Amino acid sequence: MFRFANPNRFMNWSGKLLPWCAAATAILLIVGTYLALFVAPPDYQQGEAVRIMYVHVPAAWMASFVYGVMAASSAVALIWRHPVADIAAQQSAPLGAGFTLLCLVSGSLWGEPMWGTWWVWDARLTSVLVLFFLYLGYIALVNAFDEPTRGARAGAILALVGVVNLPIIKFSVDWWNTLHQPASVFRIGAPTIAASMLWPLLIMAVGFTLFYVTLLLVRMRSALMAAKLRALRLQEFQAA
Amino acid sequence: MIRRPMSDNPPSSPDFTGTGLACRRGERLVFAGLDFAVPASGALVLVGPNGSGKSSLLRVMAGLTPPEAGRLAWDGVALKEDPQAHRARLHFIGHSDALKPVLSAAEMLGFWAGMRGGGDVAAALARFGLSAAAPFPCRYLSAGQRRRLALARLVASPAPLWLLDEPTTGLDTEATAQLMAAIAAHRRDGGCVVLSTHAPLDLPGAASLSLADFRPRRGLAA
Amino acid sequence: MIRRPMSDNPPSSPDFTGTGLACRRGERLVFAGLDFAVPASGALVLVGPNGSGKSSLLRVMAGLTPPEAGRLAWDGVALKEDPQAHRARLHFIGHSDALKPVLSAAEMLGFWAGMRGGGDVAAALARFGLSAAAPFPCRYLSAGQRRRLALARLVASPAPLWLLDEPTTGLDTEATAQLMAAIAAHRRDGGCVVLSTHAPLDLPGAASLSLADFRPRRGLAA
Amino acid sequence: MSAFRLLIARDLRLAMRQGGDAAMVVAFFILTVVLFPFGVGPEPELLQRIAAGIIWVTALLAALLSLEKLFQTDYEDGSLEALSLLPLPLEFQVLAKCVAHWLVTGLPLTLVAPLLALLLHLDPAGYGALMLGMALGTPILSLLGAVGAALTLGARRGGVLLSLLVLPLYIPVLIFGVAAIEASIGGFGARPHLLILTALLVLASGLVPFAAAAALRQALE
Amino acid sequence: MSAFRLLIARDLRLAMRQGGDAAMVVAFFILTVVLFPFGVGPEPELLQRIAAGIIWVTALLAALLSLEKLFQTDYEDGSLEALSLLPLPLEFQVLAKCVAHWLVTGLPLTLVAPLLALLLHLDPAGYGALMLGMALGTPILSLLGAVGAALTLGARRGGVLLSLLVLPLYIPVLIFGVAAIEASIGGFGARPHLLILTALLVLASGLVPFAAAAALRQALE
Ligand code: HEM
Ligand SMILES: Nc1ncnc2c1ncn2[C@@H]1O[C@H](COP(=O)(O)OP(=O)(O)OP(=O)(O)O)[C@@H](O)[C@H]1O
Ligand SMILES: Nc1ncnc2c1ncn2[C@@H]1O[C@H](COP(=O)(O)OP(=O)(O)OP(=O)(O)O)[C@@H](O)[C@H]1O
Ligand SMILES: [Mg+2]
Ligand SMILES: [Mg+2]
Repeated sequence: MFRFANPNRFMNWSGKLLPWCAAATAILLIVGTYLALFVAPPDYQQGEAVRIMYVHVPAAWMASFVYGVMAASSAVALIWRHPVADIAAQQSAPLGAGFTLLCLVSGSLWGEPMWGTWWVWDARLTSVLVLFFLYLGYIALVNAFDEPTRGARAGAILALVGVVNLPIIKFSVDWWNTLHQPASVFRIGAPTIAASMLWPLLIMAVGFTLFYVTLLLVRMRSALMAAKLRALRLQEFQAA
Repeated sequence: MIRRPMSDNPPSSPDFTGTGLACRRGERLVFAGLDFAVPASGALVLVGPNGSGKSSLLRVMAGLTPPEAGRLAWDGVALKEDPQAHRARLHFIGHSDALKPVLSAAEMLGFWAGMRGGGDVAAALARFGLSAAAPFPCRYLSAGQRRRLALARLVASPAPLWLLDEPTTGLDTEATAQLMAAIAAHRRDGGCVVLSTHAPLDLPGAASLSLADFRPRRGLAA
Repeated sequence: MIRRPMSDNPPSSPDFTGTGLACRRGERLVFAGLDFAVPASGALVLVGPNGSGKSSLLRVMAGLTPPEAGRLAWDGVALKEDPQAHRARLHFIGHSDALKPVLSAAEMLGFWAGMRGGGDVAAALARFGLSAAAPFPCRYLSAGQRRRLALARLVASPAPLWLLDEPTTGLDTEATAQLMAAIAAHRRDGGCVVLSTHAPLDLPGAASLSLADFRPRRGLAA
Repeated sequence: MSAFRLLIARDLRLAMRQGGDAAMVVAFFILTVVLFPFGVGPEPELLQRIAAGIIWVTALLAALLSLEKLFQTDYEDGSLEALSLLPLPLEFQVLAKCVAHWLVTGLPLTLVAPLLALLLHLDPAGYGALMLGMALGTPILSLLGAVGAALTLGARRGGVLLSLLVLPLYIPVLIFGVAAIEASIGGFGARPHLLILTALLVLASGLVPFAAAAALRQALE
Repeated sequence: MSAFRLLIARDLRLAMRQGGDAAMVVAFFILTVVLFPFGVGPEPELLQRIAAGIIWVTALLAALLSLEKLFQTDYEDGSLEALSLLPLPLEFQVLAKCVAHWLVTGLPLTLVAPLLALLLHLDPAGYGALMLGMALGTPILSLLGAVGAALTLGARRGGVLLSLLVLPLYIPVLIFGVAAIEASIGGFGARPHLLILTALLVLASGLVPFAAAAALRQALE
């Protein structure tokens, strides 16, 4: 079929790239985890709990990075009607939601020992929560249609509307929190990070990014193959 | 009725043409390599078994569904270049009647005609035997009466191209005759008609296009 | 076809009868003083112009709309006495097809048959040329394919009384022939059929009832 | 399979195929609860004080939103007409649809309620009463909602009309649901309130099918 | 009459004939606000503290509920298909429908808000900011909601999905609406917040018609 003409090219190069990505991900994550758990020093204030940072902060970065990728591929999909971009956006969403959830859960686990509570309505925390809902809304919308192509198109429009709104939401949430709760006790500290903590953190961050790329390629490849299979079966029904 | 005359010997000055059309619904190719041409005052009857793609082709012609491949043109100008002009020149009556239960038949027709610049609502209602029904809300209408009201839009405001999907569904013989008369008058004024049907219709000089002939073969479509 | 034979000389052992029926829709009396009788193996064709009350009469027969006046009986027993037994003995196919876009054709038919105690779904699908469509969700079906699936309910689970409102709407000639064959087989087994139509149908020995004859005079209907 | 269970199975299957019904109700529930801190401010003490009320009010609204389509889609595509002509009495069909509705909405709401209680800093002593109260109360919401959904069938703007009819009926559930939580936080024990909820549930299961079936019949006339 | 105004007139007439749309939105608004005292208890000080938040959250939910059918009925009866084939560009049609929607929902909500403020003991200093904020904020709710309604057209369980999509987008309106009230109660002046709402309104009016029209077109394909 016409629309699966260029996906063939994608299947070719992604198939070659995939093993390299997977290997690099494994190495970086193993090294990063080792450094984070055994080499990096405990914090003089926070103790061993600080090791959560090596998961929490990369996850937080990935949460917004993946949304950016999703919005960019949605724009490409809408403007050039590029089917691979559509699939990239759709398959990114659950991964982004996963990173966001990881950020929330690791932050909560960290908050319990640090602040004595699992959750506070801090501006940064709240905007992560809203981002999580934007992801969920996107996923729900894409899957809410009888026709997969319709869901893809609707999702692309939503992702772009969301990208306009995200800064507005972030800005208003910041404002809201400073308004209601000036000089909060619970501010996420920005500790001056020592090099011994920074290196593991950067390695973990690159590892997370490659992990995302690997998973994305795997998911896109299987989505493309599923679509092909579906089209073949439908064609059979029509021929019969 | 002549079978697919347009691919063999195309009319000299065609008004509404399509070449190499293919249509995808969902993820399936419904037809491919389809050409048609409707000259001024011409009529094209779409036939074919259930599921052969008559409705899909009409939607493509209206510009509702973009064709997967091929080109549509009006007087030689591609539709893609000015979709709004195409919308202004067509009437599309699909399976659904676009009626509001709480609005009266006259209000409903007045709205649709007004959105296209206005027209003679009372005359259009009379043309389809609905004068008595004019003041009643659409929820009181039977299936056939609803269909008549939808068809009355055709004559309430003029448009050169009529696209009708199984227009005689639910109509009794009297209403079918009224529709045929309206189509004949429209064609005398130089208008084009494309319609799909399963029943034989009395349309003098109409060309017929069988969708079954354009079923895409597997393997070819890639 | 014989015109209104039942009021002149009613058949000796009628199965499904109505006497003195009147029907009100909204605030309007649609027909009054209507009698009918359908014997075992009989067929009754409802004809009449748009809005004459064919659909309304079928709904009355199904027990969906209570009649304004008159009495319906099955083998002499009034329907009012056991509405549940009446529901168990009838199939009603109205204008809408009662299909869910996300369920496959086989699942959909399996559900409707299962709710009546089960039946041979695959055979019913084959009977209406839908075997290839069985595993696909209903959203992929065209107007005619949907209608075929709705009609397949008739043969998937048995019921002695079939009430069909314009059943051939949207069907191509092949499917119409399949439906006529199903009706003939049903009647051979002693079943009754009542259907409305605007198109001439090939139903040997069917009686015909013109709704236009029972239009209530104004003033009389109070 | 009996016709009753077949109908439940169909509704569950429809809910599953249609892209995670339960997930969406839960998401709405969480979202609305999240809106309140924006409205009333993030102070934990204030939130703790109104937590029980907010969770229950929002559960009411979430149940309500998902109710609108309980009969609506079946009505519009002609399925309801066909269902009403089946041998299985309409009363049982209503019950089957309520069971299916509860399984895809009330049950997940009950399971996710503790998470929201956490977000709103509810006193830990109230968790048990919250869960039990939701488990008893959400089926009542489904049942009462079914009457409303049947009554508003075919009405224009059914959604808003439905809210008007149903929200007042939901008030007793709200009152006893919140009272149970507050009682167990206050150390009095939630039992009497939970017993009343049980009684309401029994009452609703007995009466609703008849009322809803009658409403459906007249909607189909 | 221009096609734009004809479309507004049709939507208003439909709303009037269909049994008082505005009345129902207002009733839902009042009812939900009335539920809260049952949920959080009747103490005036507590209610006063959360009054602004409750009113705004409820306005959001009321607007949301009435949005579901903005395009839905037109879609189902084929009107939307016919509308999309008219000469008037779909972008203008979206705008016309938003205007009509605001006239039958946002405007009455704005007018009835002071009554609810009274019920919840809102500080009198906040009334002006409440009214002005509602007047500026409710059109934004209609506009953003139109995008959501267009996107969820033809989706399963549109109502709950719509909430999921639209409620996060409503958060800024909620925040600045409440902030305006609290600022004027606190004596700081509500102007900056109201100006931001105005900016959001301008932004939404400019962008929404394109996004919603694009969504509608793909829904009709
Ligand atoms: C559910 C709760 C939490 C959420 C949603 C959350 C969210 C975030 C986000 C979005 C970032 C990225 C900021 C950026 O780089 O721009 C971040 C970074 C960070 N978070 Fe959290 N956080 C949570 C809890 C915590 C807790 C409890 C702590 C420790 C007390 C913490 C400490 C940090 C640190 C040290 C950083 C990196 C420093 C920085 O970039 O500012 N977070 N968090
Ligand atoms: N729900 C209703 N409320 C009020 N009047 C109605 C209703 N439904 C139908 N009518 C009116 O009752 C009359 C009979 O309608 P019915 O649908 O039975 O006609 P019909 O013979 O089936 O016509 P058609 O051939 O057009 O389908 C019509 O004049 C119609 O206007
Ligand atoms: N929305 C859709 N998604 C996927 N496939 C579809 C869709 N609509 C129709 N189809 C399929 O496309 C084919 C053509 O459908 P179409 O409605 O154009 O047929 P038709 O010729 O109008 O048939 P009928 O005579 O039954 O109305 C059918 O096989 C149908 O199954
Ligand atoms: Mg068709
Ligand atoms: Mg009829």
